[in-house]
Amino acid sequence: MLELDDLRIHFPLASGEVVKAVDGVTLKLAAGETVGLVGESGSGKSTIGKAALGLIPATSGAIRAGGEDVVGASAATLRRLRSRAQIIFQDPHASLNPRMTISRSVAEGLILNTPLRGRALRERVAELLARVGLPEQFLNRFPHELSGGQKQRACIARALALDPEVLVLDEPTSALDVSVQAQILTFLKELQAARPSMTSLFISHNLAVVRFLCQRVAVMYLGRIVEEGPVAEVFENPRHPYTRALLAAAPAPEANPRAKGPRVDYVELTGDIPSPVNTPPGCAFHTRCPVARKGICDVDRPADLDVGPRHRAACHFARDLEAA
Amino acid sequence: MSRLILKRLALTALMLLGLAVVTFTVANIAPGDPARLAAGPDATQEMVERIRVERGLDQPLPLRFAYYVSDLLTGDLGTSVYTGRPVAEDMATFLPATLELVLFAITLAIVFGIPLGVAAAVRQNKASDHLIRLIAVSGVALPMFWLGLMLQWYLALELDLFPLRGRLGVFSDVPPTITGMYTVDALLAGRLDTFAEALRHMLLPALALSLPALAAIIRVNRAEMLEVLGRDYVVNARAQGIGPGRIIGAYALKNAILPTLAMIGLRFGWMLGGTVLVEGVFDFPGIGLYAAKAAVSSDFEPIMAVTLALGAAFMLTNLVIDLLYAALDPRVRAQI
Amino acid sequence: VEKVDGKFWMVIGGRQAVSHVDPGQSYDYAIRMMTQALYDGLVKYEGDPPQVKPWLAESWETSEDGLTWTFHLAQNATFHNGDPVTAEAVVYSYQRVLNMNEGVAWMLSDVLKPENIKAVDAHTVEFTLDRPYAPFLSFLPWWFVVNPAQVEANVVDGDFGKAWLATNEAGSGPYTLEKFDQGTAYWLKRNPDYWKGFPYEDDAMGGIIYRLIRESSSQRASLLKGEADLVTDLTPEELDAVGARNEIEITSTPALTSFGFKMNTQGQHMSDVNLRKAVAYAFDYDSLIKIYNGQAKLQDSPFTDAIRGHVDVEGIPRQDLEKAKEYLAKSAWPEGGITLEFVYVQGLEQQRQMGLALLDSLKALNIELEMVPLTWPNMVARAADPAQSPDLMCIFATPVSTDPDAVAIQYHPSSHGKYYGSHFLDDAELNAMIMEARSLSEWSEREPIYAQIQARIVELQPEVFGMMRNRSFAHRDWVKGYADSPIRMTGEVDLYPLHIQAP
Amino acid sequence: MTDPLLSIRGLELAFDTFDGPYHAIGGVTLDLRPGEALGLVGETGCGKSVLTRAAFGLLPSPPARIVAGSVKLAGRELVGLPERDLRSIRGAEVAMIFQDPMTYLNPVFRVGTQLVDAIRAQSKGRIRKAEAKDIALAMLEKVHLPNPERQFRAYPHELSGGMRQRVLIAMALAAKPRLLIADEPTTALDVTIQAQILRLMGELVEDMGLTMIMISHDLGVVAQVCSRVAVMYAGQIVEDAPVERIFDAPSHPYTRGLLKALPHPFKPADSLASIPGSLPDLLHPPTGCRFAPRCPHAGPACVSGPVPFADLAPGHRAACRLHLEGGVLGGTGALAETA
Amino acid sequence: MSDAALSAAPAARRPMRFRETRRMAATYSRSISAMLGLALVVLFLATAAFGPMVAPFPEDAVGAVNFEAKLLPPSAEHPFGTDQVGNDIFSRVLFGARTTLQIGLTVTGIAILIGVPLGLIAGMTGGWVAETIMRVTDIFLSIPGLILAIAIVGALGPGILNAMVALSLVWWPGYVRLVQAKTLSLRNEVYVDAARALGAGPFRILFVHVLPNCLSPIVVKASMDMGMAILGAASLGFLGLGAQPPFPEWGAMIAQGRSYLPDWWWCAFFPGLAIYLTVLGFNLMGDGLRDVLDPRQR
Ligand SMILES: Nc1ncnc2c1ncn2[C@@H]1O[C@H](COP(=O)(O)OP(=O)(O)OP(=O)(O)O)[C@@H](O)[C@H]1O
Ligand SMILES: Nc1ncnc2c1ncn2[C@@H]1O[C@H](COP(=O)(O)OP(=O)(O)OP(=O)(O)O)[C@@H](O)[C@H]1O
Ligand SMILES: [Mg+2]
Ligand SMILES: [Mg+2]
Ligand code: NI
Repeated sequence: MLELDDLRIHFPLASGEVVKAVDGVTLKLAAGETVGLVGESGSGKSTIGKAALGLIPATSGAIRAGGEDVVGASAATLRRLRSRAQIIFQDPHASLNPRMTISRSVAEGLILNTPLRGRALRERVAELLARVGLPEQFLNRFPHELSGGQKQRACIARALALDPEVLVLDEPTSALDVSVQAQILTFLKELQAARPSMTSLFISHNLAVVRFLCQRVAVMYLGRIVEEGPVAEVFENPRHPYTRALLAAAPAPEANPRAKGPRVDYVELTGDIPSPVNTPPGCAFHTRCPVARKGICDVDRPADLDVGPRHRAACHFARDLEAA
Repeated sequence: MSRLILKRLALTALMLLGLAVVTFTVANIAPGDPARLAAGPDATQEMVERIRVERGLDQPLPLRFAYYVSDLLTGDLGTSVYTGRPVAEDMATFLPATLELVLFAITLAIVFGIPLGVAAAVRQNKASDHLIRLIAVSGVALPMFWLGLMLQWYLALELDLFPLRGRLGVFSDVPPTITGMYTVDALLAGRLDTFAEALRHMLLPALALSLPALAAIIRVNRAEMLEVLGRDYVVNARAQGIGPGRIIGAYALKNAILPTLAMIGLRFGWMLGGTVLVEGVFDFPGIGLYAAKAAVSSDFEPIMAVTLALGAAFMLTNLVIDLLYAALDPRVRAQI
Repeated sequence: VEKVDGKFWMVIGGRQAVSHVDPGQSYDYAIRMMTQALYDGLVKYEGDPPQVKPWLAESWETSEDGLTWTFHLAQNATFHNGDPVTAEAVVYSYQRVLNMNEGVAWMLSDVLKPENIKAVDAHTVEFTLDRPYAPFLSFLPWWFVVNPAQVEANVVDGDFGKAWLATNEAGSGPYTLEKFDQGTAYWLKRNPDYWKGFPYEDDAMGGIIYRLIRESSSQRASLLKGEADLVTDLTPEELDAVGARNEIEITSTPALTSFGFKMNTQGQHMSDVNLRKAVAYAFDYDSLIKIYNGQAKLQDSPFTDAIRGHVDVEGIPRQDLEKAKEYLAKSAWPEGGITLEFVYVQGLEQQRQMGLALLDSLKALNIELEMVPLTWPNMVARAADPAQSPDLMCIFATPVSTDPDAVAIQYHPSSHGKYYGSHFLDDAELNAMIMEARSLSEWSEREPIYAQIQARIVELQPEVFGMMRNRSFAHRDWVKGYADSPIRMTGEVDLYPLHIQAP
Repeated sequence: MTDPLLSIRGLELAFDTFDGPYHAIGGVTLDLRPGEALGLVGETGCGKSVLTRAAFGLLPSPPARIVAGSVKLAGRELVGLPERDLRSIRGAEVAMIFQDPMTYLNPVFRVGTQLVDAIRAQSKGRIRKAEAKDIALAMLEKVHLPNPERQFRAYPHELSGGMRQRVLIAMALAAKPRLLIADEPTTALDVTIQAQILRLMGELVEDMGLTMIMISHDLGVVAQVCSRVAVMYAGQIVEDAPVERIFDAPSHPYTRGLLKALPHPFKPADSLASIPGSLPDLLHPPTGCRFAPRCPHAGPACVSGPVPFADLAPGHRAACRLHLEGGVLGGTGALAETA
Repeated sequence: MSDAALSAAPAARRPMRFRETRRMAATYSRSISAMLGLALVVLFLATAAFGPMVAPFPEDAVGAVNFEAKLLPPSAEHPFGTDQVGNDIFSRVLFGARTTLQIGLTVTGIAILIGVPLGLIAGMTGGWVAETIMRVTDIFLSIPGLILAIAIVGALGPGILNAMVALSLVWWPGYVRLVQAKTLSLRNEVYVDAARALGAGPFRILFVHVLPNCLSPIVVKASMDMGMAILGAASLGFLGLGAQPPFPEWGAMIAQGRSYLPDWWWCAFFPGLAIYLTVLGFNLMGDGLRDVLDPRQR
């Protein structure tokens, strides 16, 4: 349903340098699947999400969403795409026009893409909002009169208005409190059940949330996917040192943090993420990697290695790490 | 760094060319006949025609613009009908006076504006804050020519505290011209009395001229200080136990001064424009008075020259401001 | 006033900058005031009524046919650098101006060829005119003699020494140029060795500073504070106010200047003589006097009082609404209902007030007035073309000589295109009379013709004849020797006799 | 038992707003003994930051106003203390580090300058510049900042987020304060960096014997560093217990709800329980238990008046009527049924 | 769907929108200076509207002369005294309000009409069009406005119409800057991305999402600019380049009254006071509006 093929997205800067936000990403989402995309800040997750909807032009590669070719698409194709693929952003407050009522914002997509008007439109909007748990009384409120969770529900209603086949969720809960996050996550889970054919790309840096919601997960580092596979597989048996470090760092609500996961002995990382302007040569992770070897990792860009059923990792030593 | 300055200078030159287009267009929409104007009231028709040909006024407009620009580059700014002298000479006489006045005025505005702004911010909503803000709003709203007149008549004539007009007393010797700025020249010549006198002459016009800038500086500085004082790094500094003197005087001020600096640059330009009003009131022989007189005499070459000169001065000021910005703010410096 | 090295320096506060001090280039009152002090002419105007007095020339005679004029120069006259003033210098100076064809050249250029000026001997100059020209002598006071040696030494690229003479002098006059501080002050040092001496005994007079004070209120303040000793161009109210003070004297003498609202006799409205008359009878003339607080006198002829041959013309219009309406009824707009354009000099407060007075008066005729202030150069430009010249135009006109021809010629087509010719009057009868009168040299023959001319002009009503404004100056009481002459330009003062008596 | 280092008693604080007083803190009582690391958790806006700032006079007043209560640091009353005295306490005795390391360093001053300034201020000027620099460098070393000499001369924007947080920690600890308040020190950081910082803090607590309050809304973060956890809700502390008991025997319905709402990275669950409803309007705070409107067990008694704490175990107390009225719910009771 | 409890919203505060307006009004009215500004502006508008009706000597404002009554000091009959042609200054000041209002409205109006569309275009399009607009704007902004205005009036000839044209010509670049900057930042707002994802075209984004959110700063700037334009027009009038007689314009009245200082101080004093109070009013009001509409800005 959503396919990225060797996607590259580069942003030229005023100084003449180039930010390689996405640098050769291949990812295929089957219909009905929810795939998590995790990685540190700046690794290019949002850029992929926006590019999938044609909101950012791709530098090279291909994107197919809902059966449409997004890269280099005509205006008409893009318009068709709008009703097939939708996106929900991280900050619900910023993604609603402060001067529009909630119902007006939710109606936007319907006005633009359907002939619904007047009473019918109003009823449809009310129905949509009711479905995400916002009763009548919120219809004519302005965004700042709603709580964060309520706003995010409105955003979800807006995205669902057009019955999209593909839904990109860009950290939909990271601006929310845990209790509100739980509400939204629950709702999304129910949505999965209610609409089994909908494909979702779930962007997050919260591993726990990904584990809860996704069937598959892809781990990004500096514009590249370093590991990808079924959620349980990747969490229980990670094959890339970066994934391991990420899992080791994930705080778990446990009294004894040492007892949190099956694999506690992963090395924690030192140092900072390199700038995406001058990505290190070879494996982008080698500057922080505990197992990196000179002459290999800083020279050769690792290829994807299959390490299990539908499980791949881009590390020269992915197969060796299995034992660990 | 120097590459940046060069780039900016090139941009400034380009902007000046654009400005020349604007002024040239403005001057040539004038309904009058420039040859006729230049010839003077008693001139015969032949004299007018001769001047027309001499000045190339019979040529098509684009060609004339080309001539105008090439003349500009050789420093020939034309001749003023009103003073009968080459504009370049007039400018050389009047520009230093104006620069001196405006520099003095902006100094006044800065020296008083920043502390007042800080004081108002620190004492937010206290009586002194209200008083300072009243000064600030009035400064913007008072017509400076009117204020100048009132100051002149009250302080200079009624109370006889200041000289009425001009740059120096009648019998004071003009200091030997080096920069053309009397105060500077007087200091260079070691003549303190002349220096003091020149300063006294500038005080009232500078006061009238600086009030709007003072007001603007107070407002911006106050707002910035208020904002900065609420910033996290100030909270952190306080949490570290650093005293209010250092927090206000260094930690907050250095951050707040940056937007104020931009405002100062803007105001410097406006002040240059304001001299048109204030120099007339105080009969201060500068470029503003020159422009005002030229304007009421439809004397275009001086106006064009003044516009270009002020534009150039303004752009250079902004360049300096940007460099100051870089000097004060390491983030900006990093981008250079 | 200030004592510098034991001598008094007098400060004159004037409004007009001195753009240069070259007697050959353009002139205005400030330039003339300076050149008059730095240079000598063959003759000089003095007194009231103004008379042409011998100066460098001690005597002169005219040939029978009125074509040749011979001048005998004073023997003792010297330039400031010590060179004697010779006939050669006079020839050089006149030829320079005629060849440059700038400034005062227009006064003589159509009757005098440069090659017809000859030095007969060291102290005799001879001018041969192309045709008899009675007013010839009356123009000579504005022609000054420069030192050829100094000028020639400073000629650059055949510029007649213009650049150098702009800020330097090469004269023989009572003052030398001490300092030329453009836009601020101009210092004239008294030349104690002036060949003609001074009309006062006192040797304490050091010099005169002409200080630029651009606003009348500042001028007045400077006078009150003693920063200036003599000021020009005060408003009538200011004159009254300062005159009330003991330490200040004001002088107010009639000027040669005439004033009128020139009407465009070739324009859409004003070509109708009845409308012109209607406007002339509707105007409230007394307001002119009131505007000047009494320091003015109504004109009773197109010629002002100081012009030779002036007569009071009977029937010159005064306000009479009955008559105004009668004339209006005869015009093309018997009901009024038109708007006339009234152009005046921007910033001249009195002209603005006159405009308001006219506007008020014309309401009685149901005529509206659109007041348009223009800069002087723009006004001059509009006055050059009958199609553009406005219905009414405020014009002060100061003739450069007291000869009646200087005024009469303003109503002749040869003046069309000049600001004072903005009425575009073209009357065959009048034209003939003007041409005849200027070619005669006997005053007794000319006089009756000029009386007729004045009457004819009034009849044609090319303008609303206004008033003669007094020339008014205010000075501190220690300023002595002030002598006015109506011939001088608006703010011009004869510096020669001025001196200071120790306060 | 040792005397508490910090003792807060019945602290009430309100912000005067346009709509009336906003009761951000409603009667907080809390003791902190030397050497303890207390985690303060709760949802956004529950008053964690306000509580800690109010205690040391760091809130702008107006609008903030302490309505009642006392704050004692080592026996010394802080409420009502003039700003001068508070200043001498801040930095020297109580140090703070904050959430967003990006904004808590002054962008136009060098890191070193700010460190030296802080160290000298903390010593009340007794330390000379050169000495302060030595201390600063030593501290930077201690927080494992690579290449301290160079970073000392750097401007904040030249440092990464993690490095900046290390600088801030160094700044806070330079004067060896008795109490460190860390207000969400890792929220703005990436997980891998967060892990580094948390480890550093755990290390410092152990090595230096620090007493610390760490604010977070992430129970997982608190679990890694703290020995004791206080849960806040709507301006009040609802439960206060050793860290193991919070996870093993959560007693307040709110704490339980919070734990049920958290997904776990290694223990996949099919569903999460969320707490219905939303925060009470603190302009008009409910009388009695502030959680009552959202509580599945609330009865009429809950809203009738203030709820006192019930001691459930040594060092474990919760403010809920369920535990007062005979411990009906005891262990996991009613909430489990609804889950 | 899951929990009905989700819908338990915070106790609905009733008419939400109205409450917001009330809050703004209350915030505004709590500021003494903002209220003073409002009062001055209302007074000024009332003067412009009704001044001519209450003026004791209405004919004096349209060019009557009365030399008998010239330069009389303030009295009961002439509260502000009379001028050099015997006109009642009070009446002229009252009439002047209308001239002034006309100038302020025209200049600000034209500037907005030119500046806002250009700013929107520059902000929305990018590329050489935007570059050209911004460079031209920069050129205009690089000269002190008054000087350029003087040059333009000098060229066109003095007069109130030309003065308004000149001021409008130098005023618009400020709006281009403001709107362009605002548009650029709004264009990158997440909600604009959301609208694009829903298929909104550039025009819809412009008119539905960008323009309405630009309005507050425009309103604030316009209210400040009313004052500034009035000041600019008065300056031109003072230089003799603005309104011409018998039009009563405050700046020109000061210029004429200037020669009569200090003995006849009232000629220059009262028109100046009128300018001051009017401009002060608009500035204070603008400040107040900014605090209400645009609290984050200065
Ligand atoms: N319009 C742009 N111009 C230049 N650089 C950009 C632009 N948009 C994104 N980037 C850069 O691309 C990189 C990837 O950004 P992106 O927003 O995709 O990261 P992310 O993984 O979503 O991070 P986060 O977790 O913080 O949301 C970053 O370094 C960012 O600075
Ligand atoms: N200056 C202030 N004026 C009015 N209300 C304030 C002010 N500062 C904070 N508040 C309010 O006090 C309450 C508590 O805020 P506080 O910052 O302590 O929350 P927090 O628990 O630290 O939340 P977070 O996890 O988001 O940091 C909030 O509802 C906030 O809106
Ligand atoms: Mg992102
Ligand atoms: Mg907080
Ligand atoms: Ni909001």
